[in-house]
Amino acid sequence: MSALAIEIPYWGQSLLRVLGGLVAVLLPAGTIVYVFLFKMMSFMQSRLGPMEAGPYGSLQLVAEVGKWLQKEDIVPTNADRRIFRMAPIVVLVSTFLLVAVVPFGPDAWFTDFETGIFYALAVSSVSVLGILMAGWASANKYSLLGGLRAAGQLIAYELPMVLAVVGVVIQAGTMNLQQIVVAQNSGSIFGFDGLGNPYVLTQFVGFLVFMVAMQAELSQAPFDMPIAESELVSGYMTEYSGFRFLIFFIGEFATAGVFAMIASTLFLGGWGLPFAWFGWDSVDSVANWMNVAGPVIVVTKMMAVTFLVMWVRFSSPRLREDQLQRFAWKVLIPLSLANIMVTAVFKVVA
Amino acid sequence: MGLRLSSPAEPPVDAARDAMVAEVRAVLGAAVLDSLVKPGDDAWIRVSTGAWRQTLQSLRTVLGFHYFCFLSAIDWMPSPFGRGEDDPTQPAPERDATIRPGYCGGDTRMQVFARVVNPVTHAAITVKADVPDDTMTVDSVADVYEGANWHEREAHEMFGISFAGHPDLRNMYLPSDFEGHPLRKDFPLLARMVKPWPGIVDVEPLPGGGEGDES
Amino acid sequence: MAIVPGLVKGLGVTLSTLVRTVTKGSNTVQYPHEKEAPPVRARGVIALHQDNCTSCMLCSRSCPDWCIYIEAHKELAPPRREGGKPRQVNKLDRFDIDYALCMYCGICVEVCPFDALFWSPEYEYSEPRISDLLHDKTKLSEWMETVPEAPALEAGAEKKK
Amino acid sequence: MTALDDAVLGDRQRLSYIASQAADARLNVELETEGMTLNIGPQHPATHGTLRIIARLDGEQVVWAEPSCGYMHRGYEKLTEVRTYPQVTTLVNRIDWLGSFANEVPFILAAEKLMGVEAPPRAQWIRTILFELSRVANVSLFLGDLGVQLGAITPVFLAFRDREYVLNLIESATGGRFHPNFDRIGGLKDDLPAGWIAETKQVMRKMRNFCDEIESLLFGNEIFQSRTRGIGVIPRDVAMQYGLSGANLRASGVDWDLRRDQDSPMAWNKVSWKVHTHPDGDSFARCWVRLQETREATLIVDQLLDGIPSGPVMAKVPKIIKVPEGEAWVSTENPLGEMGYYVVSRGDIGPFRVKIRSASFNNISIVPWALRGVYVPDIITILASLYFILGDIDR
Repeated sequence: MSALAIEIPYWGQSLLRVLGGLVAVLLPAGTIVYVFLFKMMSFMQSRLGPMEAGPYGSLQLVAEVGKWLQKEDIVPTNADRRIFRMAPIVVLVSTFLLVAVVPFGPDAWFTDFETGIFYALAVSSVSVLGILMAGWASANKYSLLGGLRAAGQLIAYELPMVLAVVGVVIQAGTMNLQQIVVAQNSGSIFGFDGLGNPYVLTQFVGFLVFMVAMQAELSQAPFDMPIAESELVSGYMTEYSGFRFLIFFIGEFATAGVFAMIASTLFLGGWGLPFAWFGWDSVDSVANWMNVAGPVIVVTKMMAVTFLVMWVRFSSPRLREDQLQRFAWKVLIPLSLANIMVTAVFKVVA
Repeated sequence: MGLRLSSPAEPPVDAARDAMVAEVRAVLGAAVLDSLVKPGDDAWIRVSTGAWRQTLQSLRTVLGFHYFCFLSAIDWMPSPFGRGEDDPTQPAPERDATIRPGYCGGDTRMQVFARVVNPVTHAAITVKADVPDDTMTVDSVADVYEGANWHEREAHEMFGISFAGHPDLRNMYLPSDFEGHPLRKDFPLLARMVKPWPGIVDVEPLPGGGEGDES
Repeated sequence: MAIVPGLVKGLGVTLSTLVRTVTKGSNTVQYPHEKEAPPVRARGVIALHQDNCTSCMLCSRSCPDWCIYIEAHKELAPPRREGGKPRQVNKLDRFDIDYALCMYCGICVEVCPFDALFWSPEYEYSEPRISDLLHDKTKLSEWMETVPEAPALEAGAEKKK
Repeated sequence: MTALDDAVLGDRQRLSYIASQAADARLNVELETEGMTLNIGPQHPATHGTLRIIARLDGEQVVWAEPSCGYMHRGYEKLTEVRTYPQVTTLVNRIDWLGSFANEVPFILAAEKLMGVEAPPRAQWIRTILFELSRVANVSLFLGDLGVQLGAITPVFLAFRDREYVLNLIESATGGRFHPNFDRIGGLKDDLPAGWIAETKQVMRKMRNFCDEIESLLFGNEIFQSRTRGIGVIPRDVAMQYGLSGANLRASGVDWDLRRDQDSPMAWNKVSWKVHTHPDGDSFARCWVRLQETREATLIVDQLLDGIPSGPVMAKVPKIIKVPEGEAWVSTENPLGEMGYYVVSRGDIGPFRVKIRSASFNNISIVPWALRGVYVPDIITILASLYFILGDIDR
């Protein structure tokens, strides 16, 4: 316990945070691509997936990155060059901004925002901007349609997502993600504290709505209309090649990873284990080794959430844009509003 | 919806098709120039060029041939190129160039023909009409059977037949500036023209005539 | 309305396929490392038995794509029986098949009256350049080794004469 | 069309038709904005091949759309004129390349009809079995591809996985996976290899299992249903005017299957099976009919396998085939629909003229009609459900 209690100077902490941010974005992205996109999808389709690069194809992604980096960076003649080039970066930046509020341990956090979840939901829509920029600047009708669909869809799904989170915020009584984690792990369900109070149980409706909205936010099937390779030929990404496409690609899966982390923070108890197991009563009494174990726990929970996302993605066909909007406005939003009401009532009564 | 067993022996007369052709003749009157029924096989009629559209109209509305199967044309002139298997070193062989029409006769080089089906009785009939050699025009039936639209476009570009009253006779397959009509018999098939036939015997004889048994 | 939503059923299908692939192995074959044996009748490549060919040109003439090129010359061969005249035989100079044109229809193999052409299931003869797909008689003869026996026929089939 | 009068035809068909008419009217009345012309194809994932669709859009709604084909026109009708009868089968193999064997059959039947020969019974049965196998191979890929068109990636891999078994069967019997070229005038090239029947029965079980998987993965899926139900409704009379055939026609409520409704020297009428129709006429109906047909085809094959008569597979025909002068039309119920050949012979070794009536050409000619007023994603749904093979459109 004491061995891990090291004092790190401020510059060291900053450096660790920058490096940690890079790792927290890129490592999950790589893992998700390999484990889910390469292997799980292949296995679900009775094949093995990449097997040649590295043991069981584990270095396939490295090979792919190498391939993409070699490719020519093509900008279409009629494209708006500057915006076209900027767009993928904007998308990736939003992911980095997002990871900043995810807590990984009692002291392992990047920033300790009081309004963390509010900030997270706000910056997550920055990626829409990038997508819209890409779609518009490509000077391609497919890209344009894809970009507009993305904008419409992501905006429509911000609302149910926010409303789903409101239930959690009400129950936890805070917008700080660290506090939400603590509230879940130190809480109890009707006096039983063996599991803590993971909100996936008490906020199940909220969890469902959040997962659906997340699926849409990430443009994964059945909500992948902005990409829709059989209609729009990859939508806003149509004209991208080489490393700019790579950035979009990383961005897609890194965002999936970060959103899954936020989901596990909000609903699965984040980095924590139920405090009752160890007899901790607040965040200050949590043992230091949780700073190392925490990230592992978060990543494990993230993988579980991503598994759900990817499983649905590989099994379902695509909705139509108008059906998706109808679903968002007619089903998800009323559902999450009802959830908020019930939560509020319980909060007041309890 | 049971299964229908095929008749064991082929009947020498086909009462159903004969009756159908008689009915068609009764409706169309003098427009039918010729008809043919092959028992157990199929039925053909040939109508005059002017009655082409009226015929299909009546077949559809009066006689219940609602199902449009296909429309196409045929060039009855024998190909002046044969199969492209001539030896270029030898003089070109003589070829019969007389135009002989097929079933139900015909007076012109080109004919259009269409097949329509009665979906209730499953009776089908092939209708032919001559295409005048000078105008190369027949009436369009695209407003009778909407499906004929594409078939007429195809016949137009492949045979050079115009369909009067067709809404949009653009090329379907060929570029718009393509010259010639590929399915006409006098349009050479270049793939068979640019290369000599490898089947021409290329066995060098023995030097000095040689003797011995052919084996 | 179904009791189990279709979406969930669909998830079940993919999950059971995943489990089956993990436990029973995949349906695919890691090609250069393992190979599937093509069936005996597979039309992979045409092999030539040179000694049987009399350069009668039948294959070349029946080829729909004109992709068989034959040239030959006449030669005197020793007589079949003692004291006979020497025979005139056609000796192949060239027997090329252009596999870039070949449609693998098998008409040439069928029409050959002297059993000089055979199908082999061999399939690994791709070339980086299309012009290299024109194979000559030596190459075609090498494939003779890979020609399999014709398979036994299903019950009820009439024996070939 | 026997039992389905207008009352039974389903109000859904008519209501959806009215809805599409309303969409039409809305397009004309609502505020006129500057439209956008979207070129779908020739290189586009949804056109499996090189079909080009020019669509005039208002937002995401199609004002008018028109297919432009010919990117794959190979001129088969011209080529048949310089080929002999046995050589033509190698060409027609390549029209609908997913169900190649089924393409050979009507042409061979037409030539046989002109020559007055009939294949021996064993050949007829094996022909029918291979015909149905090619239907299974063809339509199973459609079922998988349907998923891809609608955004689900897994079905197509399942389809490729299980279609492989069927292709293996076709290959071990005929020697060709894709282009069997096994049919000869007067019979078949060869008899079946030993053990083939037992293997086929196993594979047919697998294919039925595949149909079940697709049904629960795709057809039962609510998203799939919401994407296909009521989309691209083709009423019965329109379908017949355009000459739609096969599952597209039966999905509009017309009970017409050439396998049952016409006499042909094949073995379909020797076994009992069912023709599936659907009253709705929408995309879902078309897909559903195809799914049922695949299942039915495996059952037909099973029944036929049990009763193959013994005997020769080749009738007596001259070595050099000259077909007597005449004209013949033969069509069969191919995987894609009615495939027919109008063969004109002049007593030569090759045909004088062959008109190839391919199913997809007629099936796709309805596209301008069917696409009015739909949304861009529905273009893909409708195209996918009409099911065309490019080689079958362009020939």
